[in-house]
Amino acid sequence: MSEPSESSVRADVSGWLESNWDPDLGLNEWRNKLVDSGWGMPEWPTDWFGRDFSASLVRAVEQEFAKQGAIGVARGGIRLLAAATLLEHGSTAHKEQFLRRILTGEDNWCQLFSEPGSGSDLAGATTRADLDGDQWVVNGQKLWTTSAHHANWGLLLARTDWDAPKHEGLSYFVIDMRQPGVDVQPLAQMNGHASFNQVFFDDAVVERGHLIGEIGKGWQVAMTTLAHERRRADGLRSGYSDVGADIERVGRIYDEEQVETATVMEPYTWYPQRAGRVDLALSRALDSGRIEDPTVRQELAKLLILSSSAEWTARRARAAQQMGKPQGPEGSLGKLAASHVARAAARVHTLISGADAMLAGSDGAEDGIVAEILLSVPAVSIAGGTDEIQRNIIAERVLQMPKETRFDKGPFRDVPKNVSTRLAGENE
Amino acid sequence: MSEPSESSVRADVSGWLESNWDPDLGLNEWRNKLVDSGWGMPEWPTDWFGRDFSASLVRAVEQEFAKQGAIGVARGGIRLLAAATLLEHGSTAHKEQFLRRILTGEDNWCQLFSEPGSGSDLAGATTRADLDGDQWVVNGQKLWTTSAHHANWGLLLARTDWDAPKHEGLSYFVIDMRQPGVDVQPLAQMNGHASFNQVFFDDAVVERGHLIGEIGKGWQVAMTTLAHERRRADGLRSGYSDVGADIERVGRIYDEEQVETATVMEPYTWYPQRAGRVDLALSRALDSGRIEDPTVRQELAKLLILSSSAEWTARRARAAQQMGKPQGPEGSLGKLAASHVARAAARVHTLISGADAMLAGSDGAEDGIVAEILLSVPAVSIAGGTDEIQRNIIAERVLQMPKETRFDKGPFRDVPKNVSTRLAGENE
Amino acid sequence: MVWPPMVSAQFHFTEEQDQFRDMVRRFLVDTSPTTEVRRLMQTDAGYDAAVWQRLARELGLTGLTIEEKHGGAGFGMVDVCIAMEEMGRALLCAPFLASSVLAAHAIALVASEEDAGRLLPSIAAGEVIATLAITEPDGRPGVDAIALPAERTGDGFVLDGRKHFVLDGCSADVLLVAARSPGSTGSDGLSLFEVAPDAAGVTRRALTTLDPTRKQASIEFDGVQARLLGRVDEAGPGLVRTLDIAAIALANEMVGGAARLLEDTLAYTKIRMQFGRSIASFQAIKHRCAEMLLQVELAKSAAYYAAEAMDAESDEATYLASLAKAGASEAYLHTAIEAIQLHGGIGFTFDQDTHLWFKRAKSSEVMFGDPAWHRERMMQALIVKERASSEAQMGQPA
Amino acid sequence: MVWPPMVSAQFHFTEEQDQFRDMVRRFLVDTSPTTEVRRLMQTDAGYDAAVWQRLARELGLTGLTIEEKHGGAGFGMVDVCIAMEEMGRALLCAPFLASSVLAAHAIALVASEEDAGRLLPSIAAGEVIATLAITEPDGRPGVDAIALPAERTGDGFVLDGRKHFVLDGCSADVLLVAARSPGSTGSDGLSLFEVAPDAAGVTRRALTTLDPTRKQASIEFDGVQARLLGRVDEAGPGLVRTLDIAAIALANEMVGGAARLLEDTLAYTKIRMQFGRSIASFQAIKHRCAEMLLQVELAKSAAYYAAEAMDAESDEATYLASLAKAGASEAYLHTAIEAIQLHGGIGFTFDQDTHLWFKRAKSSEVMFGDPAWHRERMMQALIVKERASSEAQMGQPA
Repeated sequence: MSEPSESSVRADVSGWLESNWDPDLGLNEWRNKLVDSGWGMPEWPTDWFGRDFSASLVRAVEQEFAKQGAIGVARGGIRLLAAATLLEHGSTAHKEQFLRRILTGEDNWCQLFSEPGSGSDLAGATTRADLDGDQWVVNGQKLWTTSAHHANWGLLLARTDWDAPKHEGLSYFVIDMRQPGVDVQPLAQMNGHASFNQVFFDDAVVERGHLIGEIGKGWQVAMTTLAHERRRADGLRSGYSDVGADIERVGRIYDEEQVETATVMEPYTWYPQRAGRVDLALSRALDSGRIEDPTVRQELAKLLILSSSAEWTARRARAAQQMGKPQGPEGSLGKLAASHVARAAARVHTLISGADAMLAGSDGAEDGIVAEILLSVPAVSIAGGTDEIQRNIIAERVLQMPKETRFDKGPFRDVPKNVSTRLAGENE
Repeated sequence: MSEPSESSVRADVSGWLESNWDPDLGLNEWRNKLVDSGWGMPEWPTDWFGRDFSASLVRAVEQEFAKQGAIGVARGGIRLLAAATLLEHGSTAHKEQFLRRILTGEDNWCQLFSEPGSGSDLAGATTRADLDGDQWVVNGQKLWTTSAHHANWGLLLARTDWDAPKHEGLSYFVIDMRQPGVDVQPLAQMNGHASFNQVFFDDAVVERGHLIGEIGKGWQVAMTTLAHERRRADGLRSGYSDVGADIERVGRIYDEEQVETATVMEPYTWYPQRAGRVDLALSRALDSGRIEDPTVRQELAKLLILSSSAEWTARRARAAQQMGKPQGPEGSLGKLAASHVARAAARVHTLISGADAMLAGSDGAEDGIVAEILLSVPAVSIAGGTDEIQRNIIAERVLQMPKETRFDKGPFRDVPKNVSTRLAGENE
Repeated sequence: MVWPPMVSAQFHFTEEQDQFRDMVRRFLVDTSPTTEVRRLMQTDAGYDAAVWQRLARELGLTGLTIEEKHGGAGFGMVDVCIAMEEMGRALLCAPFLASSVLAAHAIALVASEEDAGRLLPSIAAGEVIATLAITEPDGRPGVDAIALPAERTGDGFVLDGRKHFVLDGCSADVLLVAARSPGSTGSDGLSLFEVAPDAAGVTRRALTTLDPTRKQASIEFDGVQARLLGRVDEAGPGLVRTLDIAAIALANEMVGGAARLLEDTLAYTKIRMQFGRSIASFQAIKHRCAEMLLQVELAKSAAYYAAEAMDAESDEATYLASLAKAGASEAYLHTAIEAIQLHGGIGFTFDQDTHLWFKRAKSSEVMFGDPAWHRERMMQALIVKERASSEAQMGQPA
Repeated sequence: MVWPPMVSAQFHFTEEQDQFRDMVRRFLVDTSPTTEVRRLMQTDAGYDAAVWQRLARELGLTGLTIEEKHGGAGFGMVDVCIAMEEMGRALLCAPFLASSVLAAHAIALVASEEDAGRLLPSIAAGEVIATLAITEPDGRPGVDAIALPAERTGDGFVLDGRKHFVLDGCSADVLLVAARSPGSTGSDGLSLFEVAPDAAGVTRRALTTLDPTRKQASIEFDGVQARLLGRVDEAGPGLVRTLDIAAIALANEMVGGAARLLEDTLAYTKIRMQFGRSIASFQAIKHRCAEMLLQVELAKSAAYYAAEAMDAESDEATYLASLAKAGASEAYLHTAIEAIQLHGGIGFTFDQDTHLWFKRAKSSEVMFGDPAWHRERMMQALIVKERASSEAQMGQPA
């Protein structure tokens, strides 16, 4: 069956919106309509709330939504990674249970992969799931779990076989986060924020049917989740960001959406600061008069060269992607470039600040934002894959240099691993 | 037998010098006297031209020589490494044949360890020595051989067993450099100098008796040579450098010594430039007026901080050594620090030069010395053990971090190795 | 100013441009292997006349940006930069930068239509090699540093003084000389003159260059009669633009050289065995190569972007020219240093090719202004712009 | 100047100094574990009075360099620096830098013998905590930046203005305030005053600091009656020397912190397993640790050397103070950044201790002048010296 034409799709969706879209609806009511209509997730299969559309048609649909200021399905957090994973590896029962409420925003999800003992080495997870009668009993600890305190469901990677090699002893589950055996604790960061949680499992249970994929094949399922995560990070959803910019966003549904967005975005409030705030560096140098110092000009110029070049490199990567050209090396470099930019920005902010760099809070420059920059910058080169991992990836995948020798091939039981760190909040 | 007192030694040696030292003697005649007297190499065993003196008595002897301006035994090149190796591993016949002419300066030596295919990995040598009747037949190629064109004897590390593990298949020989099968070719460097040679062996022969140590134990013998080389590099032979500075050095023997020194030092003429000439950076900035540029001042200051700190670190290491304190980490860092200094110096010289950095020879700044700095600096971080090897050594020996996994343990025949590079001058 | 400045850039090459690049690369692989580079760098002229003719006839490179009416191809800056990048990869020894970039643009931007019609066709055809003499013995970059006086004598001009660092100055057939009316400063009072190299009072001397693959000359003008090109005292803006174009072209040449060095170094580390394994398998080497790639790709992005900005006649062209030049200088030198280092001792020998690019990198680093000068220049451009924009905002009704 | 400047330095510590270091280290291991650091950094005073008393009585640290006649130990700068290095390792929260270094030296170098006899014994005994207020809200380092006016009124002086960045300014019992006679500039016209914190017109406010382990205050002086210490207008040289001493002391504190961070990071990389091996076995990590060691040891050498130069009353002390401070700042920050990085995500948590040193490193980097300022200052000292020496040479008969 050939795809419909873009113009017919545009006509269909705008017609449907004209009949159905109403800013005074409740968010949940509207989204249920949307899910039923297939316009909310047109790239999804027709069996599951979608229309099996190609990317270009999806863009057309999104543009029509934007033109009318219509709100789409819920997208915040990791819900769409969960959905993509369930679509690929879940049973019909899983899809029936979870997909709709993912799109309506009624359910919130979190991703339970990372552990204190396995940072860069996700497959080294030691949280265990043991089958006991009709349920899996989970014990262990996860870390770096964004929004775990808002989630009612978690995507859990846990070890079910200790005698298999590392990657073959893991299984993948959906776990109910609102049960006594699950304890979510915020994790304070050195910059004073707490964007992540620790999650402790103490005889927590997963019902037998909530295994996703096969026992021992959890790593493959997790790879699906991670691939979608990477795609999201690389992807460019703009290109029509100015469409519908003149729509006045008034109505009950916008207010409800704003609350939802605020909750989802709360862990990320300090992210502009961790990126180094290059924008502020220039204006601070000008406003403070520090621009008169030739050393400040030299260092600022270095920063601007670096950050502009990084931005243009990202644009080159996107342009190539949009033209369907093969991915050049420029695509893999963004994360590493961001670390360099952030560190250089911190240096320049310090140089501009002088003694003021010793101050924070309301005493600090720019009402404490500069202090937050200085204390947040170290996160860029760690979070989401350390610089070391990025360099490995670039060397091995882009430059085709030899892979590191593996030291973790035998039964996982025998692989050297970290003694689990037991922090406050856990009862053994 | 207890050692004589320092004062009696001083009296003895100064008395002997008063009777024997004469600047109008020929260099060779004087050195033969010196060798027979035991005053030329007092740290050597009494059986072999020495007096078995401790380091402090040796220093006293040297000071008395310096006071009278008396010339010592030949020390240039690698002759003393050869002698130390022969003293430890050579037979009586070897010592009789070689030691005297080492000290008189009549024989010149070179060290044939490095190869094109085994740079940082000396034990990976593939030059072969095969026993054929009463002689060893040598084929292969050595590289980075200083003064090979002046040498009549060479210390040769060659492979005699290809089925043994890498370090166990090597043997150590003394080879006659003046034979048809040995071809010495100067090796041009990117800076225009030629401090080293390539040496090609094409059915060159070593007489059977010139094996040093046992067959297959060549690596252990080479370690002796290398240990003495390192000691010489670390050692501080000054502390009395001002003694005898006012002696007028006039006489036939001084002229002969000057010729000897010039020959030995010839490969090293560009070494001050490869070190970066920090001294010149400061004076050039002042003389050219570039010091008025705040950026030049900043960069120059960074260079001075680095180079002074490196110098003081070296002094700390020497002070600890002289006090008999355990070696601190500062001792291992000199080579690595020198690379940083040299690179920073090249940057500063470029900054001071501006467009003049494009010129060389008589058109170049400081009559071409600056161009020589810019083109010689890359040598510092490579020669005598690359920065990478230094960092490995510091990490593993000083910081006690785990050693690299070995990939070259089996029979050498099976170890992946470089195809020998065949350059001009070799006939297969 | 929007940050970072965004001209209407493509951020990619067109299919035609990709084909053009392929063509140039194939040609240079054939005609400029390092054996040829080594041969030519020993010669006085420093280039192969036959290859130059082929560049002109087969590829049309010599007149790449010269207008079609003057016999050129009428291409843009992006195309010049593609050519320069490929020439940087191949380390081509040829007067392209001097004649087809510097001189051709100076004429197009400064000279009268009549003079352009007289001079450009033979440059485009590769029959005449021209060069531009700007920098003087003090080595200071930029047009402000031009001090050589042009004295008006009756109906003509007389030049007295010395130009230094003149690219291909000894082999050029036409010398374009930037000179100053006595008493003027800055970019005012500058004029461009044409001088025949065999004119009375001209003495040319080859400079000994650190990079033997690019020839430079010192030229003395001793009461030399010179022919004015364009209007007297009004060459300043055209010369500034010419130097911006040259800086962008050079930046692209540099990223080409850097990319080639990285490729060659990667290839070497993969085959070079130490301790029973390829040195490319050592993590420290891998991580440094990853950083080299990052430096090279960042510098490429800036060099490409600046070329697009120049084609778009962007206000930011000066800013971006300096940004691209400073970025490429640091990236190229870093890559060259690392390339030698990762080749080990072999990399320091004359026989191994890395030093050829190292010397080009070192020399290009300071040509047309060193990185610190370009950083200062980009900041001055930015400050002027920022102050103008904040004044404009204050002047506007809220 | 001989290059690098060489004072009559030992380049090693004496046996007594080694013992002194051991004693301080043992004491601080007991009294300043990070649990204590975390407890104290949450308090207003920022130090433990009982530990301070023990520092005074058991170790005699509070009066370490105060002359014996004033109740101190009469030790030299090298000993202060040993103590500071150990305090930096342990991240001791205490007013040692404020009271025993800044204030004690300012009094010794500026005040009259009588005032010194009155003030120093209680500082030496740890009974009184004094501090020195120099820097003002604009944050500019050095004595030239002192602007706060001291107006003579009859028989006394009145201060009006604000001091910022006053170390332990809220908990100090005695405030020493550097002020300027109206109309003076540079290091002329400076005087040192004693002010009681509860004097009329004094308002103290704790500043919110990036590094919570070191407290700072902003102090307003509103028509405050102040007691002159030493001669009016002549405090300049003593204050310069005090700041040099403080910079050297801080440099030594910094290298202590850096060395500790390196040790802790090494220990962590050795036990931390990833991919079935300790991360210390990854070559990229090994090489970075080797570079960290190099940075730390180089900075140590400069910090030690500057301390010896100060004890030797070397002419180069100012030059060396700035050199040591700039070097230590860069090394400490680099080490702290690398330490967090090599701890991975754990290193960014509040629970893990690395950030405590990171914040100290960041704050110390700019305290008493940032690295760029100190580099400029050392170059100015060097230029003055070089010019004097070349003039002296020219004046000499050949």
